[in-house]
Amino acid sequence: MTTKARVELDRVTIRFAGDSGDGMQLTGTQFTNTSAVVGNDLATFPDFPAEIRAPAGTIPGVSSFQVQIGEIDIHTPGDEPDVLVVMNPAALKANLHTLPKGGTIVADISSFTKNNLKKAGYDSNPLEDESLAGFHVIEVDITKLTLNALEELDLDNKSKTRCKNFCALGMMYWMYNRPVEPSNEWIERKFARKPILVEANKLAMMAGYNYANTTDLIPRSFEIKPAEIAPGTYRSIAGNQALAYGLIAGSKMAGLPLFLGTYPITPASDILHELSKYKEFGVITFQAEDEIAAVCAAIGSSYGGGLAVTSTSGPGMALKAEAIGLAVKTELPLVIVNVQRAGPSTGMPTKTEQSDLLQSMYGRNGESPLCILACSRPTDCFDTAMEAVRIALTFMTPVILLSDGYIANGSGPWQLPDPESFAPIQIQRPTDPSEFKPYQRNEDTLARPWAIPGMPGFEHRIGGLEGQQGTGNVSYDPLNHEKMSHTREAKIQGIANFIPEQEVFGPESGDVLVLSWGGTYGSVFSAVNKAQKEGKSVAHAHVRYINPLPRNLESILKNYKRILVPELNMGQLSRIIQSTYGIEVEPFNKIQGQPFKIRELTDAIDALLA
Amino acid sequence: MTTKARVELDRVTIRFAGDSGDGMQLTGTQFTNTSAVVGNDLATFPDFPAEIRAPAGTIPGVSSFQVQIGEIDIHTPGDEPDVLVVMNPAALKANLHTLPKGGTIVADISSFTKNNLKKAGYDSNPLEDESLAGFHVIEVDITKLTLNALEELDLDNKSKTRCKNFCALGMMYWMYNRPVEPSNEWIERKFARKPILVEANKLAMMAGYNYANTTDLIPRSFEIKPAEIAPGTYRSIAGNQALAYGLIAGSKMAGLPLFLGTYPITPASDILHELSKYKEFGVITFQAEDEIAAVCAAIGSSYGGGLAVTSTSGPGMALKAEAIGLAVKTELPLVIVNVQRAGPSTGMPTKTEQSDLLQSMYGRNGESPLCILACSRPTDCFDTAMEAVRIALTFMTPVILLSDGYIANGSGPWQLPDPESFAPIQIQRPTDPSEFKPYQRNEDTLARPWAIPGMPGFEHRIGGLEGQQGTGNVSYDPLNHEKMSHTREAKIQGIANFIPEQEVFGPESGDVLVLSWGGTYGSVFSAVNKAQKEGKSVAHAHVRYINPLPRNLESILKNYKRILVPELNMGQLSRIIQSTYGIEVEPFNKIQGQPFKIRELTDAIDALLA
Amino acid sequence: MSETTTLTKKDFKSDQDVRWCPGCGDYAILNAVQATLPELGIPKEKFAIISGIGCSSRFPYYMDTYGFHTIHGRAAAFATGLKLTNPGLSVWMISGDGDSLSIGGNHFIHLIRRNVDLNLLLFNNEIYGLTKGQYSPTSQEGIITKSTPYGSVDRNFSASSLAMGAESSFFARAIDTDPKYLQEVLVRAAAHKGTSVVEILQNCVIFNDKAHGWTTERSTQDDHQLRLEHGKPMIFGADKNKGIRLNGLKLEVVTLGEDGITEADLLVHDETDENIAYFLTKMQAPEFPTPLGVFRAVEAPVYNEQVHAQIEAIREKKGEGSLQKLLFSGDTWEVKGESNA
Amino acid sequence: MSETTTLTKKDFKSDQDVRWCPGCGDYAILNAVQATLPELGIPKEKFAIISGIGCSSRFPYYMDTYGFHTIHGRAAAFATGLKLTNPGLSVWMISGDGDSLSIGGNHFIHLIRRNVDLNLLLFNNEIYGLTKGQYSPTSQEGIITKSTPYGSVDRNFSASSLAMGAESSFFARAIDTDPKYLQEVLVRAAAHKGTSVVEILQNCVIFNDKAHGWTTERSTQDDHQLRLEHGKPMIFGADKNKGIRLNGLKLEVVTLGEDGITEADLLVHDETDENIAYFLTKMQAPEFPTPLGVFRAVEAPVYNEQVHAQIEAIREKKGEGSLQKLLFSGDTWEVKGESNA
Ligand SMILES: Cc1ncc(C[n+]2csc(CCOP(=O)(O)OP(=O)(O)O)c2C)c(N)n1
Ligand SMILES: Cc1ncc(C[n+]2csc(CCOP(=O)(O)OP(=O)(O)O)c2C)c(N)n1
Ligand code: SF4
Ligand code: SF4
Ligand SMILES: [Mg+2]
Ligand SMILES: [Mg+2]
Repeated sequence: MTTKARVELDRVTIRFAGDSGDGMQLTGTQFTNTSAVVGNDLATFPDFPAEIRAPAGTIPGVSSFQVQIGEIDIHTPGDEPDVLVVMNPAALKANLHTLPKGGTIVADISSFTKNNLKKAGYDSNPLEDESLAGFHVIEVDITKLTLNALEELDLDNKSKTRCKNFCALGMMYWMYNRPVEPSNEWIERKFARKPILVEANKLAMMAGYNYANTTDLIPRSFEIKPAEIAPGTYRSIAGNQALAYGLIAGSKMAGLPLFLGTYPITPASDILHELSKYKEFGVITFQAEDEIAAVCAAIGSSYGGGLAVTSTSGPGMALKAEAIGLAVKTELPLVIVNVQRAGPSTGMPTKTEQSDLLQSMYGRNGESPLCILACSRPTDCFDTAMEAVRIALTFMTPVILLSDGYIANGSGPWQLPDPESFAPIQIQRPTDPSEFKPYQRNEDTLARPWAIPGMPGFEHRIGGLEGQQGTGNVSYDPLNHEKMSHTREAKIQGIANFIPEQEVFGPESGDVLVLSWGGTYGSVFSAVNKAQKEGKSVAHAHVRYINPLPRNLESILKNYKRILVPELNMGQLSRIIQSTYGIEVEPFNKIQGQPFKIRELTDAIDALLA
Repeated sequence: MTTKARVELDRVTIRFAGDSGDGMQLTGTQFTNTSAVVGNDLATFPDFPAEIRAPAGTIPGVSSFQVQIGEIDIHTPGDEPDVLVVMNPAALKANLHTLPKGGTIVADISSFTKNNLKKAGYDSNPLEDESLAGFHVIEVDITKLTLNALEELDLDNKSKTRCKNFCALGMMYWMYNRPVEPSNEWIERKFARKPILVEANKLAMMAGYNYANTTDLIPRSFEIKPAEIAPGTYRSIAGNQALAYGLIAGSKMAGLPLFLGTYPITPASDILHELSKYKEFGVITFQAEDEIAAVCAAIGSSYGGGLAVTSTSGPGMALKAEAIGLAVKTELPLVIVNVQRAGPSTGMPTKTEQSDLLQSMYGRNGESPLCILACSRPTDCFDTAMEAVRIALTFMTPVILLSDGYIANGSGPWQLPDPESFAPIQIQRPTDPSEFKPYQRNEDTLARPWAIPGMPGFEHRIGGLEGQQGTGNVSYDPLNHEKMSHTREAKIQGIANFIPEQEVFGPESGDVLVLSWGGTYGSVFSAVNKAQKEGKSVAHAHVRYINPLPRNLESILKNYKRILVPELNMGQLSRIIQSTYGIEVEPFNKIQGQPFKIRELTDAIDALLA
Repeated sequence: MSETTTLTKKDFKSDQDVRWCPGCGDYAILNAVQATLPELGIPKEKFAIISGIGCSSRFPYYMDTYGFHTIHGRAAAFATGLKLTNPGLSVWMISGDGDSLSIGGNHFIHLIRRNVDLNLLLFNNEIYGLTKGQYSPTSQEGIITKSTPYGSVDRNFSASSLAMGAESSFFARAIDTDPKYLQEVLVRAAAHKGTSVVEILQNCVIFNDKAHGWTTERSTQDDHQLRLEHGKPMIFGADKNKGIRLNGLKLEVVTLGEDGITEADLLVHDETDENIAYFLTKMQAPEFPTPLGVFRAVEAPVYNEQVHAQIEAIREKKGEGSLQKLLFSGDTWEVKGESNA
Repeated sequence: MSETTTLTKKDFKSDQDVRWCPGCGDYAILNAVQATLPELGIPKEKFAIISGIGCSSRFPYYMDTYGFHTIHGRAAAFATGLKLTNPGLSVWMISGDGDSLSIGGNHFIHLIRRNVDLNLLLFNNEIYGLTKGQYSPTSQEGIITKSTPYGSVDRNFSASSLAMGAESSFFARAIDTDPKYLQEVLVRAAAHKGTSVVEILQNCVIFNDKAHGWTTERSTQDDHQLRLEHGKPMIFGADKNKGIRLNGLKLEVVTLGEDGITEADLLVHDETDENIAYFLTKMQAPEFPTPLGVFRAVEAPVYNEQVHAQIEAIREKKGEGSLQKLLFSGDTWEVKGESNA
């Protein structure tokens, strides 16, 4: 169809930026899904403004969506975009610094009005002055294009203008040689009830597509071949959604009804939104009056025999601390999801961080050990959530499942597992009332039996006061307290015997081991990968299990000259490693509410090697 | 007056034990105060049953009070009693294990009835079977003695019997050659309104005194000479009371009204009870609806210019975490008192522990640094509380002040300081509205200025969202967040430049340094003292400042072959030291809800030296 | 269920010795509950007793049923989660005035708002007992306690008024000194669908002795108590000659016989009239007798039933959820085997 | 205070640009407050605005006064501590229906119980705005929100009823669509000594648009709003011909003129009658119009005044506290200089 040159690329990063009202998240998602359908590997990074919708046209109102697609393995949304699509001056101002010189800017000139320039804080029009020198600027009157295309339609101008994001999408589809069909189908589903909008958005998209094809402003298009991806069925999924699915899968495998006790909070709320959709699974979502009621209701559910979960973010986590301590003492299964955000206090709710790790370890009164797991990627949220359920039920313990705003909102292609392949999760139900003691432990797991109200003959009492070994009766006996304290700790540390050994990507010994956890996986993996390709002696260990740590981790750490621990905090895993193994590590910390760039990590690795 | 032999001792430990209703705490306190008046050094350990008064005569109902008095320096209530006074069988059963063979038992035989023996779980009467072989048992019918002495009085038997604790006290007074006058005076003050009770209790006391003097059961009395104590005016004071006084002194020195926002909880409630007595100091005690409201009201008071304090114990501390994070972010002065008790969860509320240290360090979401101090002795609670106030106001920061149930309820002789000698505490008030910025920091302390509502021209807004350097305006700028995070940390660590260097008791270098903190001071000091007397190369460093640690601590630690860190937890300071300095230490942990015995520490030291 | 009909009081006594101060009102309440439960025809294993923290909250340890002694103030939330997950249970929540009206106030009003089907026994001794005697939100103003040596200046509020504010579907009041009457009230509470709040005026002999003395004092109790009976005029007094009359929007105490006042003039109690219940909450001693019995018992949607009804309705429509369907929903795409070189 | 009389609306605008969604009801409320404060004759530095978390709670940033944007649900506690320590301030608390009635419910009722002298502006949009649209305790049952895709089964309650349950001394209601009237109410709130609760029906255009449409819709508002006036009969309607009548213990809407009903038959509003306020809280659309204005304004002990009065009384008696006296109180003893060898 096109007569223009087509250039092959192995990867490209595009950032869509506009006003919160411009639908950039949607545009980015469409581009992402279509690219997935054509077989590219990819990763995305939606970047929201602060919660409240700021006045249109202002910097705080800018919302952006970055996606990297490739023929090669893609593990991050890309350090910096190759193409920046901006729907207004504020979007340009807020995002220009992310674009390297030589990068391409696609700008909707119709929005570069005096008024909008002023709102964005521009004294003069950057499209006219020299400030964009060194960039390749493609000026398009996207609004006009759209309005013209929709001229015939009997629709008010406002609604017409709203279609301009699809016009922009159409242009990108042509530039990167993507089919329009997937989006067409989506539009048809989405606006099934409003045929006029189906037509409008399709027309707008084609207008952009054709304009890109014909105009000289865009000299060539690009081709990104499908990536070498394991065959199978795929879908793209965001971290919070995957996490919710993992919990549902866990409840199915355990044969227990899922109970979510929660209170909305950014960036964890989507887990509530998602789970509230699946009542056919018997999922109960309890939106409590606050986080304390949320976790207490969950513990009540657990006491009653449910698969109990509570989800929150940092400040809510703080509020749950006392109740979590009760779950530790009463040894009830509970999954506590903390989708971390930038702190301290309210901090920057829409920005990502890894600074609740030590709170998870120590944020309770008394010696109060529990299990801690961390998700590494949007799709990994599914597996790790299921693992959290398994551990909670197998060991009768609360499990803190750490995610973060970056992977919670980010998404990636997910090779769908076969549910038949999931292992069932066993519950420890006591069988003989005459033998039953609430704290009589399983020798291997040290888990106590789980008798729930309604089981005849197993009536018993539990509570937050220290309890006697075996019976659990209230006891102030000094030696019993010491014994119980050590047993609680031993039970958690003993989990290490049941979890997989830590895997290392790269040489078994060498100059540098990069030790990471949580949402930084993609960037760290990519940086290490790059270093290895450059022949450097660098390995990568990414821990999913933080308490207990994998049983072989200590010996792994001893196989490298230096241990680099990159974290989006001020060195929390570093502290744990040092105090646990007495091994010195090199913390590499970033605390900006933003994920690591691969380059930042590459530099850190090189600095250590130097 | 007495014709019997008198033996000189340099120290003796007596434990009074009886039913909660028998007034053993009072008896012990009387013996303590009188011993103080005659110039002995001393230390006490009241040991309460669980909160609720258990049925009379049962083991859980037993309450005891141990006091060690001496001519020599006394730093602990003594590992084990020399004399055990028991008012009933349950008291004997509950305390016999604390008495070493050869020890003396004074028992009120009238209470050794079938019924009471059964309640205590004795099948046969220990006074009659062989079970007390190896002890020196003095059987006295204290009840009868008392009733006879009060025969004349027109008082019901129940009230008469209640005087038997003074009868027992009288016996001890004679045995240890103490004057009865101080208690007589106390009785007169106490019962001023009920002359009959004045007479009754005095008579009972004299009856015991004379009985001891005349009966052959007690062959000799003992003399403990006054200790070499610095001259001055003394009083005996419990930790919680001293802490309350320290806060009042701090408010006086700062010239700010004291505001306590709190919610009752064992063992911290006495701070509320104490402070609510001193309205003439303008102290406001706000008993809030819960711990969250308590700390928030305190922060509100601080925002309004008050000297704000909140007091609690472990579970309440957990509830305050979120709000404390706000105080960290808004950099408002606040003293948070945590009188630690045995955890996790509700744990053993009346028992002591040091297990909230890591919660204090890390128990908040995000990177949320603050200052942490710990009290070492009942009287030290006064000084450390004043120091907490000084730091909070000088550095505009929350300060966590750690105490524990052991020193909170324990008491010791306090050499009263001269209030004239207290240094005034300076407040940072901005003076020039045109120059004012809420986060414009003092170069030395990094503290922000403290402008309070009511000051014309300084109107400004603060909150929990990340704020811009200087202005404090809400900012999501990545680099600003990083800068502010580091500044908050730097401010706290910078306090190390303003606090005294760590002192060491003993050789400047050597085989073992015992590093301790908090309420274990007395036992650790005594154990180290003993080791030194035995010529062992052992030193003692007891830290009051835990965050930041003293600037010279690292170099001190490097001067010893081994570092022993004894704690009443599972190794929390040990973890901090290892993760901060990468220096390996030897944790020595006890988690029984009970203080260290000197012997336990001595053994631990010797084990390291071996 | 044959095994349940044979249950006796003894079956509900646990092996733990009861530990309250001698003379504490809690003993009588424990007895009343142990006497009531066997009468309900519910199998023993279906009872769950959930408490917070306080002297009263030690209650579950003394009952040989399933029991959970949780944390301070949060029992309502635990009980809600329990009932939602295990709806077949008969859930009894035990709490004190501090536990439910101070730290637990929020959960108290939201429990009542949602109308979760359980029974809340509120032991109101107008003091914090377990922590050895600080005033509570129900303590009389001016009260001298450990934390108010000069007298409290805190305005108090009442459980009944607060419960009505949260639109309680069942509220009743009883006293520890009349266990028989308490048992009757407990039976009513158990029968009600929704959150049944039973305020029990309980005496703390150690830290707030006789706080309810005006109401419970034997010699004057008939004149100081109004025993509510549905459909009956509000009459009280040793001589059954005093009554409550509505005068415009105000209640007043009148004497039958005096200036022609007859029973016909008296307010007739109607548990189903939410407004009458409101007025009962305003009756304060010494002007008015203390109302005892069921203030209000009205039908209202029951949260746990609604939750399960919604789930069932959706299961009806969609059938039991399938993981396969769930995972493979949304936009999926196939990646074929052969490489794309 | 001359400098204050010259204050204007502009003096209360901060330099931060206001960030709410275009069309949000919060703008009108901000305007009304900025227009009201200068009228109160209080120096600017004496205003302190304390908020929790929520869209509404961003309010302090836009006021050029002292302001504290605290944490979710706890503003009442911060404000209480502030007022106790700094009683000369005019404290305004800003909060949302989630902030004050969900997570902050306990502090809400205890603030009202204590009757701390401050003004609480409750922005009730019946939704969690800031977190992008989950239902709140005031949301209509059945509402479809992000967290209730199949409709909410949570019973809701009302701020007014809850406030009455906690024995509120001042409660008023206003709407964002009538700023003038809102200003009148704000002036009344400011004048009241004690906790003045002003519920403002506010529209969240994005997540719960027109939640109050029935009340605020221009074309029908006269028939759907009852503007309360102290001492005046309760009349409403476009033709001023509808009224509220008390029938036994029930309210009913009547039409003047019809079957001989005159103004004399109508209920006369009395702010000082706590019972009338109660009935107003029970008036639900569509049966009844929405009452607006001051429900209740009664005298009650003010906590912060009582606290300071007690302190002053004791200072009177004992004089200002002396450290010397304090430390040296109790049993002291002297240790003499010479050793005891
Ligand atoms: C989080 C927390 N805060 C405070 C306490 C201390 N505490 C235990 S019970 C109680 C109040 C008891 O009063 P109430 O609820 O009336 O029960 P009662 O003892 O009078 O039966 C308090 C303050 C606690 N255990 N946990
Ligand atoms: C401890 C805590 N929990 C949850 C949140 C998330 N959160 C912020 S505001 C809010 C509710 C907002 O609703 P509302 O109070 O009605 O205010 P509105 O935004 O509607 O004005 C929630 C759940 C938080 N910031 N902190
Ligand atoms: S303190 Fe009071 S409430 Fe508690 S057990 Fe004793 S008497 Fe009962
Ligand atoms: S979300 Fe709703 S309440 Fe919040 S600013 Fe937008 S319109 Fe206003
Ligand atoms: Mg109570
Ligand atoms: Mg709202």
